[in-house]
Amino acid sequence: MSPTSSSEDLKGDTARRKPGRSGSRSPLIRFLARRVLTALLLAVGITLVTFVLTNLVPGDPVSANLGQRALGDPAIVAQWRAEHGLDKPLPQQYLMHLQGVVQGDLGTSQQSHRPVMDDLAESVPATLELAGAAILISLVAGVAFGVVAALRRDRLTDHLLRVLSLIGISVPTFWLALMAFYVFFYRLQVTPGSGRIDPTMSPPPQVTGLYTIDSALAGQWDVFASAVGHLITPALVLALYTIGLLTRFTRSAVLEVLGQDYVRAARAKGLPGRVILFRYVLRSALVPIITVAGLAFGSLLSGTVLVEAIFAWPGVGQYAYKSATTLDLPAVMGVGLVVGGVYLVINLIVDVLYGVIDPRVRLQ
Amino acid sequence: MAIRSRRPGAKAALLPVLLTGALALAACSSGGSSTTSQNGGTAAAKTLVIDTSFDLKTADPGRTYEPTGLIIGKAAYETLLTFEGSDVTKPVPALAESFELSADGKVLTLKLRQDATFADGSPVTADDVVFSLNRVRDMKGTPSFLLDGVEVAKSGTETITLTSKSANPALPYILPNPALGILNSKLAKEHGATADTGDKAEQYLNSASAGSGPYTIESFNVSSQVVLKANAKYWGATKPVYDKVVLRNVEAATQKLNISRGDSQVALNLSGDQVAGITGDLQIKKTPAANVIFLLANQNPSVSKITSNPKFAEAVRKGVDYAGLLELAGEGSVQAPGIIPSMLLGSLPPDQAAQRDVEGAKAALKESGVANPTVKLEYPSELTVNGLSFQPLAERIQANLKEVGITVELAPAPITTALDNYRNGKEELGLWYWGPDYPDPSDYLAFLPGKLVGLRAGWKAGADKELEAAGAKAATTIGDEARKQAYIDVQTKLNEAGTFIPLIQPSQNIVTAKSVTGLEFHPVWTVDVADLK
Amino acid sequence: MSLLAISDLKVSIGGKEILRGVDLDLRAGRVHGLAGESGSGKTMTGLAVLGLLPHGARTSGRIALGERDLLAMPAKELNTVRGGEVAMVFQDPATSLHPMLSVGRQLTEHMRHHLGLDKKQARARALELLGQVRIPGPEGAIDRYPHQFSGGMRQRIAIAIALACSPKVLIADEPTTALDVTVQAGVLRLLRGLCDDLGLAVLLVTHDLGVMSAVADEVSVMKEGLVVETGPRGQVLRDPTHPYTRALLESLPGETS
Amino acid sequence: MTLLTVDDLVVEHRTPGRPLVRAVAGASLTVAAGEVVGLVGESGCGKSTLARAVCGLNPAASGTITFDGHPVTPLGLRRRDRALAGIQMVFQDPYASLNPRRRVGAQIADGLRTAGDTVTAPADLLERVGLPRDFAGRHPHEFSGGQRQRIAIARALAARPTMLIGDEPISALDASAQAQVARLMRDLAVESGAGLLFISHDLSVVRLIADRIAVMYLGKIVEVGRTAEVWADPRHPYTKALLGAIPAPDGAGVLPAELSGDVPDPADPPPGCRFHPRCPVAMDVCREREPAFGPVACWLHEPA
Amino acid sequence: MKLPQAWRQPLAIVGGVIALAWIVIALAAPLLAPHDPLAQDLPRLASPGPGHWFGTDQLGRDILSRVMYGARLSIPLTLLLVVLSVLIGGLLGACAGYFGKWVDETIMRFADLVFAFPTIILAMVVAAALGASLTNAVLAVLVVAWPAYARVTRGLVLGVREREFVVSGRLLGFSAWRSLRVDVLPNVTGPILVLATLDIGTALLLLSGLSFLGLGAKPPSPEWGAMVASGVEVFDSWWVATFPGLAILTVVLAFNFLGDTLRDALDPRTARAIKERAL
Repeated sequence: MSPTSSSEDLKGDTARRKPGRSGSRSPLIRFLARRVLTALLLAVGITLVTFVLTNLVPGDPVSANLGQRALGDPAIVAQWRAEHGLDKPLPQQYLMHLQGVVQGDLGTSQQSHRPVMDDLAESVPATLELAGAAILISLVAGVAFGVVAALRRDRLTDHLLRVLSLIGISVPTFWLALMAFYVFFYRLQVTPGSGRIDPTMSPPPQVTGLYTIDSALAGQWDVFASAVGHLITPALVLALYTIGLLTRFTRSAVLEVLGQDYVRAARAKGLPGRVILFRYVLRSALVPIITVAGLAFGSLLSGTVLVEAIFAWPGVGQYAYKSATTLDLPAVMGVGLVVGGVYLVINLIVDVLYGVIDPRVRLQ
Repeated sequence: MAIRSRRPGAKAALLPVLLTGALALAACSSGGSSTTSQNGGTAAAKTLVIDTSFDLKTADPGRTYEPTGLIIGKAAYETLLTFEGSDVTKPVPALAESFELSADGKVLTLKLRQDATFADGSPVTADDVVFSLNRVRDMKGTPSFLLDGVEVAKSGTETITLTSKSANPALPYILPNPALGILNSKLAKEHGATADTGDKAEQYLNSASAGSGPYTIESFNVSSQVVLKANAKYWGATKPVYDKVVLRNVEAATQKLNISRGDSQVALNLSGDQVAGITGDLQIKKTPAANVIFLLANQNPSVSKITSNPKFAEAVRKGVDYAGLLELAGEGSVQAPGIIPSMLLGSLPPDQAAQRDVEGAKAALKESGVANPTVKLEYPSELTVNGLSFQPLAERIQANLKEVGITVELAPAPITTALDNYRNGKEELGLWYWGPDYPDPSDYLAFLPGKLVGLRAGWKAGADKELEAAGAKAATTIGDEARKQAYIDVQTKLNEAGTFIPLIQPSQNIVTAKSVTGLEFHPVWTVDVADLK
Repeated sequence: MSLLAISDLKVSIGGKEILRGVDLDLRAGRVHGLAGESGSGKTMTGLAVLGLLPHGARTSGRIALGERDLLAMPAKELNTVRGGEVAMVFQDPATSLHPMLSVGRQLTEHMRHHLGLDKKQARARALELLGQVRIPGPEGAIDRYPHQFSGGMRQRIAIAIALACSPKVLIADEPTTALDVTVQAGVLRLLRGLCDDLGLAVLLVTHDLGVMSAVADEVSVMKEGLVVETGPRGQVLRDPTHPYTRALLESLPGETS
Repeated sequence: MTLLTVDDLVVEHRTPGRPLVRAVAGASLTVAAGEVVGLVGESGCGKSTLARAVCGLNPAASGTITFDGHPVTPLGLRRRDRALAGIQMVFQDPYASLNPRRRVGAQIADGLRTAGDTVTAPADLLERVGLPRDFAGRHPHEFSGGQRQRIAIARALAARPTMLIGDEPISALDASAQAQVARLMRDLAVESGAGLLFISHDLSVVRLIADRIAVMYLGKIVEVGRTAEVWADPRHPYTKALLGAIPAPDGAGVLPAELSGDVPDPADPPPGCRFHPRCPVAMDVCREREPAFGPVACWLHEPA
Repeated sequence: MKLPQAWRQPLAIVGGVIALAWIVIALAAPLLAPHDPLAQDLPRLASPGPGHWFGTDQLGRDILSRVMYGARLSIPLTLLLVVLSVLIGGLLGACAGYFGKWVDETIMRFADLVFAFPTIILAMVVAAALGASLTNAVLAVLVVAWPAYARVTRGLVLGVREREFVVSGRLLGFSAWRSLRVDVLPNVTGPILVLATLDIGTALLLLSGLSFLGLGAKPPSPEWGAMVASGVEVFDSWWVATFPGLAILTVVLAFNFLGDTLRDALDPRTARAIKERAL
C-alpha cells in the first residue's frame, strides 16, 4: 500500500509538518541539524534493514554469479567469496560495508563487477529522468484536472474527471505498460521502442545524466527528439497513477480552500475569478498538493521497477530488481541508500516549498 | 552521490593516456566533445542493433562465461583455434596457424601466426598467448576449469605447447572458447593484470578491449547495452562490416516487437511461440540449441525416499509427454534422446529417445511401491533457455505426471536460491539445463556418479559402478569412432539408471532483418558478430 | 437617503427557504443593526447583497443599489460593485484574511483592480488606510502577514481592506463576535466613527444586543427568515413591540431580568 | 469550608522549537463548598489552563493545588486518583464533549459508576437537567448544542462531584440558552452542596450566578471579590476596563469604553505589573515591580 | 455514517455491483467456470472464441476459467491482507498516538524507515527473503502496508485523544486502556475503514505486482499478476495478458469506487455536500 493512498494520512502529514518547524534562535541551523541527524539514522537503518533482509534470503550469491561448472570447483567458489568479503562473519561484513559507505565507497557489485557507485551513476539519472518526467506530467495534468473538477463541481466534467482519476489509480502499472507498449509501439507503430534513445545514436555528452537535458545542452536536437520520444510513453504510463492521485487531491484541496472565509472575502472584494483562483485558491491548495506530490514521487520510484522492465529502461528499478534477485548485497544496499537519499531530498524540497509558499512557516 | 562520467569512453579518456594508436584516438574522440553527428557523420556509418536478453557479467575474457559475454568476447578477442561456421566437430586454426595433438593426447603443439595484430597495432606474440592462457587458469575465474591442469609454454616466438597430465583429446575443442581469447598482455598488465587471483584488470577490460578481434568495445554496461565498434586496424582478411554494433538487453517479448518494427536487426532469444507470430520481411533461423533440458531425480534417500527409487524414476521417464514439451518449445526444437546434444559427437540417435507410456508409467509406479507420491519439483523461475521459459515446461510436466498418479508440487525459486539447492544436491526433482562448456562429449561426463552434476542429483561415486567404468573408458578413448561408441554406451546406461531424464533441446530462434546476411548459429558463442553482413 | 434597499428578498438553498421576504433600508451615515439568533437568516441577508450565497442558492426579490438591482445584475457588473461600492467585513479576521498573502497585497490588489491605481499609488493609499483604522506603524505593518497581528488588529485590517475603494455601503457580519470585549469596544468605536466621517451606510449583523445598542441607529430583528421588527434603536431595545424581541431581551443576564 | 485551594500556581506550556509559555504565572484561588466562583478574563489569559490544572490535566510547574485535603496530581496513563473523582468538569464545545458513538445514557452511566451509584438511573439525571427521560437511548448527534451541554452537566453530576468546574461551558451557545445553562449549573451545584468554578469571558453571565468573581490577566489573578462588590466597585484598572467595555443593551447608544493596546505575548510578559502597558493610571512602580498581593493586585490598592 | 445516501451515488452502485459480481465469481467459480483452470486440454494460444471466450494460454488452458478461479485467490487474500494491516498498523498507531513519548518515537521511526523504501522494492526483498509464494507475498506486502495505517491511526488518535469527551472519560476515572477502547478507537474506526476500503485496491495492485515479478503466486495457480507476466512472453496473443489485467483493474476499480463514496459519506465537509444534494 503506497503511502499516498490515503488523504487522511496526507492531511495529517501536512498538519504535523506545519507547527514546530524551527525554533526561536537559529531556525535554519536547527532545522538542518535535525535533517542531517534524521538522514544519518535513516541511512544506518536502511543499510541494516537491507543487510539483514538480504542475508535472510535463502540461497547463496555465489550461485548467481558463477557458472554451473565453476560452482563445482571449491577453489573458485572460495576465491570468489574471499574477493567479495563473504568469508567474513556477518557483523564484520556489515561493519566493513558501513565503513566503506562512510568513505563514499559503496563496494563492488557482485554481478556487474563494477563499483556500485558507477552502476548507480548510470542507472540513477535514467530513473530520475523517467520519474522526473512523470512527476512533471502528473503535476501539470493532475493539478489542472483537479482545479477544473473543483470549479465544475458536481457537473459532468467533474464526474468524468472523478471517474477517470479513479481509473488512473486503479490500473495495474505493469499491465498498462504492457498494453501501451503493445498498442502504441507494436500495433499502431506511433511510439519509439525500448531504451532511452535510438540505439543507433550515441548518448549525449554527460552533464546531468538526463539525456533530454544533456542533448539540449549540447545542441544535439536529433538526440533530444529521440530522447523525448523514448521518454514519453513510459513516463505517461508511470504518471497515470499519480495524475489520478493528484487530480483527486487537488480537487478536494481546492474545494476546501474555496470554502474558506478568505476566498469569500476575496470575492467580496470584487476580484476577478482568475485572480482569486491563482492567487488565493491555488496558493493555499498547493500546500497539500506539494505534500502529495512529494509522496507520489516515492510511489513513482516503486512504479519504475515495473515499468522499466517492460520498456527496457536502464534505470535503478531494473538494477534493484536484478540486485535483489541475485542477492548482490552491495548493490542492494547502494540502491537502498540512494532511494533513502532521494526520499530525504524530496522531503527537504517539500519543506522548503512550504516555506516559500507559506509565510507562517517561513516567519516563525 | 557523485555522478561520475557516464560513458566508459569518457572514463578511458580521463585515465592517463596510455593508449596508443587508433584506440586512443577513438577513445578521445568519443569521450571528448563527441557528438552523434560526428559519430554518425561519416556518410555510410552502418549500425547493427542486436537485441538479446543479457546474461552478462564481464567483458574480461578470462572471467567470461555467460552467453552474452561470449558473443562480445568472440567479437573483440581471437582465440588460437576456432570453428568454421557452425560446425563444431572440427576445430580450425585462428591465431594459430596449425596445431597438432600428440599420439598420447597429452601434448598439443600450436604454431602461432605472425601477422596478427591487436587493435592498437601491436603484434600478437607468443608471450601474449602464454600470459592470456595462464591468466585464465590461475585467476580462478569462472572459466579457469577449461585449462585445469594444462601447462602452457612457448618455444621460440612461434610455437606454443599445451601439456596436460592425462590424455586430453578435448583440448582442441576447448581452445576456441572465447574465454580463452588472447589479450594484449602489455596493455593488460599496465591495467592491473597479474595472472593470479589478485588480478585487477577486469575494470579496464570492461571499458576497453585489448584483443585482436574485428570489433572493439566502445561502451559496456552489464545491464543495459554494449556497444562494439569496428576495429579499423583489423588484421584479418574479412574486415568488419558494421561501424557500430549495439547489443541491447531486451526481454524476449520486446525483442520480437522491436525487430518487427525494424527497431533492431537481430533478435536472438525468441521462443518458439514468439517466432510463430512473426510476419513480414524477416528471416528466421531455427536451429536446435546445444542446451539440453533435463529432469533430475535425486538419488540420495535422505533427500527423497521417493525419487531415489529407480522404479519411480522410470515412471517419471515414461510419464512425461515429450511431444507436448516439444509443442511448448516450438518448431525447431528436438527431443533429447541422451544428455549429449545432437550436434556433438556421441549423441544418441533420435530413435533411442524415450516415449511416453502412461500405462507403463503407472505400472512402474505401482512396482515402486510408492503410493500416491507427492514430490517437489524445483526450478529457477526466471530462467529462460533460448527464449523458452522453464515455467510452462514445469507446469506441463506437473500435468503429465498427474495423469500417472504422481503429484508434483512446483517450487520455482529465483535462480540464486534454486541454483544453491541444486548445487548442494538438495533438490528432490529438479528441472535444469546443461549447455556444453566446449563442444566435446567429455564435457558430459559430469553427469556421472560422483561427478559435478551427478553429485547434484545425490549420486555419490560408486553408486553405479558399471556406468562409472564406462565413463572412465570414454574419457580416455581416442579416435572419433571409438569415442562415439563409448559415449553412446555411457548415455544408454545413464538413461537406464534414470537419475537424469533428458527432455528436449530447445530451438535457438534467431530472427534477422532482411538486410542482414551471413548469420550462423553457433553452439558455443551463439553468433559471431563478424559473420554478419 | 436610501442607499441600499432590500425588498421582499427570498433565498432558498436546496429547496429549503432560508429567507422568506426580507425588507431592509440602509441610509448613508447610519448604522443599521440586524439582530437575531443563529439560523435566523441575518448572515444570509448580508451575503445575498454581494451575491456570495452558497453554491446552489436561489434568490428572488430585489436588492436595489440606487437604481440598479444587484440580484439581476450580470456577474461581471456585480464584480465592480463588490468591493467597489459595497464592501463587506466578516466575522472572524483569523480566517477572512488570506494567511499566505501580505497585508499590503490584500489591501492593494482590489484597489488596483477597481480604481486602476498603480503599485505606488495603491501602496500610498494602503498606508493611509492603515493609519485610518489606527494600525500602529503602517510602514512596517504593510509588509507583514496576518498571523503576525492580534485578532483586533486583523479586524482593523479587514476593515481597511473593505474601505479601500471608498464604498458607499459596508456590510459587517458579526465583526466583533470573535474578539474580546475590550478589543470589541475599539472596533465598534472605529466602525461608528467611519460611518459618521465617511457617510457610510452600514449593515451591522450581530446577535449581541449590547453591541447593537452601542452602535446601531436603526435595529431590525430577524426570526426564521423574516424581519419581525424594525425601528430606531431606542424604541426596539427599550420598548419592543414584537414578543420575540421581548423574549430575546428577557433572556439576557442583565438587570432587566 | 475551603474545598479547593490553588496556591501560587504556575503552569507552563512547552512546544518544541518555541519559547516556553507561562500560561498561569503564579495564581492563587480558593473555592468553598457550596460556593460559586466566577473566573473571568480575556482569551489567552490562562483561565482555561488554570481550570485544566485543577483537574490534573496540566501539570503544575510550581505551586500547589489541594482538593479536599488531597494534593491534585497530574493525570497520567494511570487511572485517576479516586480522591480526585470529586472534581468534574464541563467543557466548552458541546459538539466535542460527548462521545458521538455512544448513547447518552451510557455516558451518563459512566458518571454513576464513578460514584458507585447503583440506584440512580441515567434518565433521572436527564430529568434533573431538564431533559426528557427518554433521551437516554439516543445518540449525541440528535441534540442541539444547549441540550448537549445539559447532558454533559448530567454526566458530570452523576459522578457526585463536590467540585464542579465549567470551562466556558456557555460560550458556544446561543444567547438565549446561555443564561439558562449557566443558571442550571449553579442551581445544581449549590443544591448538591458542591463548589463551582465557573470560567467565562462573559462578565454579565458570571455576574448572574457567581458568589465571588476572580479576574485574570495574563496568567495572574488581578482581583478577587464578592460579585456585587466587584461589579459595583471594580478596583483594579483592568477590571474597570473589562466592565466598561461591556455594551449594555439599553438602547442608549453609548459606545463602550476602549482599552488601548493588545494583550502581550504570554511568552514574553512585560516587566513589573503585567497590565502596565495598557493601564491608564500606570505609575513608575508599576513598570518596575510586580504587585504580587491580593485581593487586588494593583499598586493603587496595596494592602497596608 | 450516511450510508444510505451514499449508496445512491452512481459510482457506489457501479462499484458495488462489480465488487459483488467478483465476490459471486470467487464463491461460485467451480460452478461458473467452463473449464478446469489447470487442464491443459485446449489448443494452445487460441484466440478468444466460442468454447474459450477469453482465449487460451501457452499451455492450452482456458483463460476465462483461470481468471474466474483467480478471484478465489486474489480477493480473499487481499481482504485478509488489508484486515491484517489495519489490525497491526492500527494497533501500533493507536498505541503510538495515545501513549506518546518513546512508544510513539519507536513505532513511528520504524514506520518512517519503511516509508523511505519504495514499497515494491522492499516488498520484493522481503518476498525474496521469505521465498516465492502467495502467502509470503502477503506477508511482504504486510511489512510495507502497516505503517500507513499506523500513521493515520496515530494522527486520528492524537486528534481524538484531546477531544473533550475523552478527557471527560478520564476525569470520570477511566483507565488509559478503557479510554482507548471506549472513547478513542470507536471514533477513529470510520476513517480507517474508509482508508482500508480504498486500500483494498492498492493492496491488490501490490500483490499482483509481486506475482508479476515472480515473487508471488506459485504456478500453476491462476493468479492474475502471474498470468499477466506469462502473457508478456506471448505479446501477439494479446488476450493472455489482457484479461487477467482487466480482472485486476475491475476489482481495484470497484473497491476504489466504494471507498471513494464511503470517504465522501464520512468526511464531514463532503458529507455535507451529499446532504445538500439530497435535500
